[in-house]
Amino acid sequence: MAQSRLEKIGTIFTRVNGLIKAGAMKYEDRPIWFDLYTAFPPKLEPRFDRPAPDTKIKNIFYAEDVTRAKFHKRTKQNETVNFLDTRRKTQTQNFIQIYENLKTQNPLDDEKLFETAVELLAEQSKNTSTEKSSEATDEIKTSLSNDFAESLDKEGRNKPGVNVDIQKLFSE
Amino acid sequence: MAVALRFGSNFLKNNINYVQNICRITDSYTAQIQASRNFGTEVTVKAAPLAVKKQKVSQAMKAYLERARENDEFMKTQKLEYQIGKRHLANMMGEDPETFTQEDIDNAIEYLFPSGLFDKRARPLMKSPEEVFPARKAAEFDETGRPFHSMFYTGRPNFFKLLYDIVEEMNNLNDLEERMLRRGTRADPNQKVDFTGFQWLTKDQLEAILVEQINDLEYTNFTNAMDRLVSLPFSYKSRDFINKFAKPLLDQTKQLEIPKPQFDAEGRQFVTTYECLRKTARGDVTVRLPGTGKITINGQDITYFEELQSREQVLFPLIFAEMLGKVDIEANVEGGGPSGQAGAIRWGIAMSLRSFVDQEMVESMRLAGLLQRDYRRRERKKYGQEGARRKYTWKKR
Amino acid sequence: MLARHSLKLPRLTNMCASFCTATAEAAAEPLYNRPKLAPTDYRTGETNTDLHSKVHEAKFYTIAPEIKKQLFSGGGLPRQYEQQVKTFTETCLMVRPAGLELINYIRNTDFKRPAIRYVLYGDNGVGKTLIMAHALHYGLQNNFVLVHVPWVPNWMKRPKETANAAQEGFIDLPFDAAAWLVHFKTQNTNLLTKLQLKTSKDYVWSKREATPAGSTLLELVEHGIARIKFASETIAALLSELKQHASEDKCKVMVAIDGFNAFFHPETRVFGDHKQRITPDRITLTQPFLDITNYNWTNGVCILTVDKIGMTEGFMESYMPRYLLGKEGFEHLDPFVPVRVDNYSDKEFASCVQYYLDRNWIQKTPEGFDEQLKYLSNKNPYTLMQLTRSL
Amino acid sequence: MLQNSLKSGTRIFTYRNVCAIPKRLQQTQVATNTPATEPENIAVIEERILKHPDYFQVHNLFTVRDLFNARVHYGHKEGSLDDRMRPYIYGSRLGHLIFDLDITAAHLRDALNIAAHIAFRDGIILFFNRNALNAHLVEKKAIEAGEFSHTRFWRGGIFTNANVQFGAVTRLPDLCIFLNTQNNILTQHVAVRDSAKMAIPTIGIVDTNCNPNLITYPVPGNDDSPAAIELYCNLFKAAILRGKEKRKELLGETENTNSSKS
Repeated sequence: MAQSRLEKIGTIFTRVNGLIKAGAMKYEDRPIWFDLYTAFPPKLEPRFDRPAPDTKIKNIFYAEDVTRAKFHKRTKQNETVNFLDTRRKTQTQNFIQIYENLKTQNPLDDEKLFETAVELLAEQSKNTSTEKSSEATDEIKTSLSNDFAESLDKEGRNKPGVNVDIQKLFSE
Repeated sequence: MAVALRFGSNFLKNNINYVQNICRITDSYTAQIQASRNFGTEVTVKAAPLAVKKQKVSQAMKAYLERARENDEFMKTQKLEYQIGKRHLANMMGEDPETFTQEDIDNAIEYLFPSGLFDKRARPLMKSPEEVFPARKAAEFDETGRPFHSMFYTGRPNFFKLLYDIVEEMNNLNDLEERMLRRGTRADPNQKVDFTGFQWLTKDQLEAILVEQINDLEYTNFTNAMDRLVSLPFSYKSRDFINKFAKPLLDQTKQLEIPKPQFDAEGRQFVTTYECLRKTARGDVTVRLPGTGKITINGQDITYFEELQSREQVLFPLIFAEMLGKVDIEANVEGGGPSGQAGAIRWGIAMSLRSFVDQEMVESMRLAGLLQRDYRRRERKKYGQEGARRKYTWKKR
Repeated sequence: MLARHSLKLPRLTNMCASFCTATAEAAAEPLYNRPKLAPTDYRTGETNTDLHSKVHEAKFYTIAPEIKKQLFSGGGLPRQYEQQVKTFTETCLMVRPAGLELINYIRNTDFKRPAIRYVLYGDNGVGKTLIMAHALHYGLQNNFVLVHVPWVPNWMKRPKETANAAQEGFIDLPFDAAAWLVHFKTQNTNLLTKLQLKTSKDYVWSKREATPAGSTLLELVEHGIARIKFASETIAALLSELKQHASEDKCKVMVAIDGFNAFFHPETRVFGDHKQRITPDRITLTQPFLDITNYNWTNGVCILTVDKIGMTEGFMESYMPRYLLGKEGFEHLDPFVPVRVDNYSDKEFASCVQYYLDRNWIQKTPEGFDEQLKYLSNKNPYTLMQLTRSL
Repeated sequence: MLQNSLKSGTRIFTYRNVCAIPKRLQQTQVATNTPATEPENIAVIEERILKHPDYFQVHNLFTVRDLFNARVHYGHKEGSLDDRMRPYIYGSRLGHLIFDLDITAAHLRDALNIAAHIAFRDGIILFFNRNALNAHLVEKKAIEAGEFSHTRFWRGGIFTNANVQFGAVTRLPDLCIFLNTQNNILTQHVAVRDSAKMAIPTIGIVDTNCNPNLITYPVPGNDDSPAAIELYCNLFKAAILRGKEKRKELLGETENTNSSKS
């Protein structure tokens, strides 16, 4: 196949295009992706020497991070978390939920709120630990494919159609 | 071969030929792979399509067809020559050319060109070109140039497909185990695959099955993967798969029949081993039970051997089997020197003793190498050397 | 994990304990565990050979160092055995059946009759020489004058010096003859001084030298030693004198010649005038000893051994006296009493192994080592000695 | 002519409706866009199809939530960041980089579209993955999609010296899909460079420590988690199968599986 093997110059498209223009390759013999590339060019040119953009990376913080940090500082994390189980919440998540609930109910001062939230969490964990043992037996097998199918189902039920403007999406 | 050469003109019509081809060349295992694949590109033209494809044959296929055609022509001329040669030969031998078989050809060649060469393959022969010329590799891709095998681009598709299959088996077994555990049942330890006495196919055998060359590292990967598969608790479920790649170890003690002792005039059991060979010595050994430990070698006692080494050789099987002083030995041996004769008697005693000891002892005797014939012979002297290995003393000047 | 450890521990200690006892047993095994014979089973305190009987068979008795020195300082024990004696710091001989038989014969001999010849024969290394040593000891203890030739082939195979004898065509071995005289002297000084045997006639050696009649035999011997040149003739004189005295019943003579067949070997390694090997009968020493082994005298006993290794290559097919002596020798000795010496019996073998164990000569004693030794050596004393060197 | 074609089109449409109602993909385009009564060259159809921005409806294969659930947004730590990946990153959560899933989704849809089109044009698609953890999965999905995979050590010259390597003139793949663009020693996969040399377009899942420059259609996202890889594989498989099915349909191959599915 007549072609240039200089991958560091231009893109695959420019190279093949050059060959066609120069007559080294007949237009009829063009590779099958050639038309696709012209129709759907990539968002950025796949050039070897494309410079790196100088965008800043911002830090991600949440409002409840302060409470979370406080909670982590106070308690030791000795909880085991099953990554495959997306439904069960972690201790910290529970705590934050309790905390936020309390906050909306009675806006006391933060210290007191925090203390009560910790107590409530302890109480809750005590209750759930007894339930858990019974629950654990009928636990459904959690696998990647299960999760995948489940989430697909959920999406299907919640949203009848994805509201994406196709035209807009691909015209860019 | 015939199938491989039939492509060409009517090639596009019977696309199925390829699959047949592959089946022929590789074995059933790879054939399964081929049969199970579901590539969506098989072109079987049906009625009323919405579009037609401009038939385009890829460059790869063109090159292949070209080579196939050349080979076809070459084989045609070869076949013709073979037929003519056969007729000539038949006439020479005064037989009917029509009923002249390959066997007749072989006999005629042996008669006309007697050869003293040791290796049969080095002697002159006349065979049909199909046998003489190696079969050509069939095309591994269809007319659009699309390979048949999913792992074609790895270069060793069959081997990597095998590794893939092993992992697939393992995953299935793991799933099964999980399901079983959930149901509260465990693997049956009695059915566990017992791999003792078996070993995996050797590298060469595996290569023959895969029709591919693999390197040592890849072979170790294969054995490791298989070992892991066997070690799974439910491995007996995929026994068929495992057995495809396991072969039994050769167990000599099981293979060789142990002779039954006979009874002599005095009512003693005895076993005679004939053809005890070592170096150029040859002898036969009779072991009698019960005895007092009397050893008779060519009518003499153990002093027949002057050297202690030889005496030790003779006594070793008796000491090993703890039969010293319990059996009588009679040996007749001739040819060779003392050590050869002693070795021959040693082997004879060991072989005879098998009849008088228990199975366990026979096995340990085998492991000790007592039942193994020693095939070493004297190494010839070489010219330009003093002996087999020793060189003449050499000084620069 | 912890639980498993704690489970394992007692088992481990048990194992340790059993292991320790096992090693202790192994170490102690040769001393306690083996069905050990008491020292009396393989040794006897009876040093008087005259009293040796069936009871003492297969037992070792000790020869006192001074007697050993007197008897064997000029040879008479095989070299390997000599080394072993040195290692064991004691000279122990086993009372063998053949030895007993021989001594019994001698004991019951009617000395009025012509001298009886006993021929010891047997395979290599069965102990012929040591049985002869046993007999020599008996002779010493019973006041025999000992005429002992330790190893005749020494004269025939590796003479120290040769010289032409006075007699035409004969070869003299002066050094060997003198050495033998010394040996004779050490063996018999005590007895000869007691007996005071005198020469019966004058011996004129040369113009100036002569031994007059009536001088003691010891003087004769002394002269032979001092004048090496005449040693061979001295031996001839001495032996004829002894023969005469014995016939006159003045003394008893025990002739013990080891490797007697060497006198009848077809050829020697002694070279004659024209660098030719000569036959044994041309050596001056031969005649006197052949003479004394004749039966024409009384009050004497001849113990002779015939040995395969006394011969040279090509004449070693059999250990039988007829073969080794040849026609001539056989006729010379005929009639004689053959005494066959055999390999150890089981009893002797066990006793020998016990003796070696006692002397710590054998130190490695794995299971069944004695059985292995028995088969490897075929109960041959010499082979056994060689085998146990490395154990 | 137009009338005629419309008529036949509606007929087909109704037939198809009966046949495959629950299927979400193929919509009315086929019906409206197939005017010919007599078979027309597929090349012409290919031309026409290109005018449609999302002919194979790949956009409905997944949602951003799916990506999130499959943990596509997890990047590596900040220290290993390749500067060229900066525009695809949403931010850094306590030192861990997080991908902007909106950008990822857009790129992924582009990639899926290309994969479907290549499959439609009977192109060879080769899956790459050098991560031993996911190798089996990738091979499996490639087989299911009827395409090719290479998850093993890359012997140099498979593309650049193919005719020698395979002992015959060999057709190279028309699209390479890298499920991770790095090899097992965390340098760029040689096949990325070789594809560029041989003018083969590439689709690549690029993590924060990868270089997206040579990849024709990069998809920023997590390339290590099995969940994410499974998602990608399923999506590409689905897209490829759509392309193939469409081709079969147009070439008049009736497929029994269609009816059995419904």
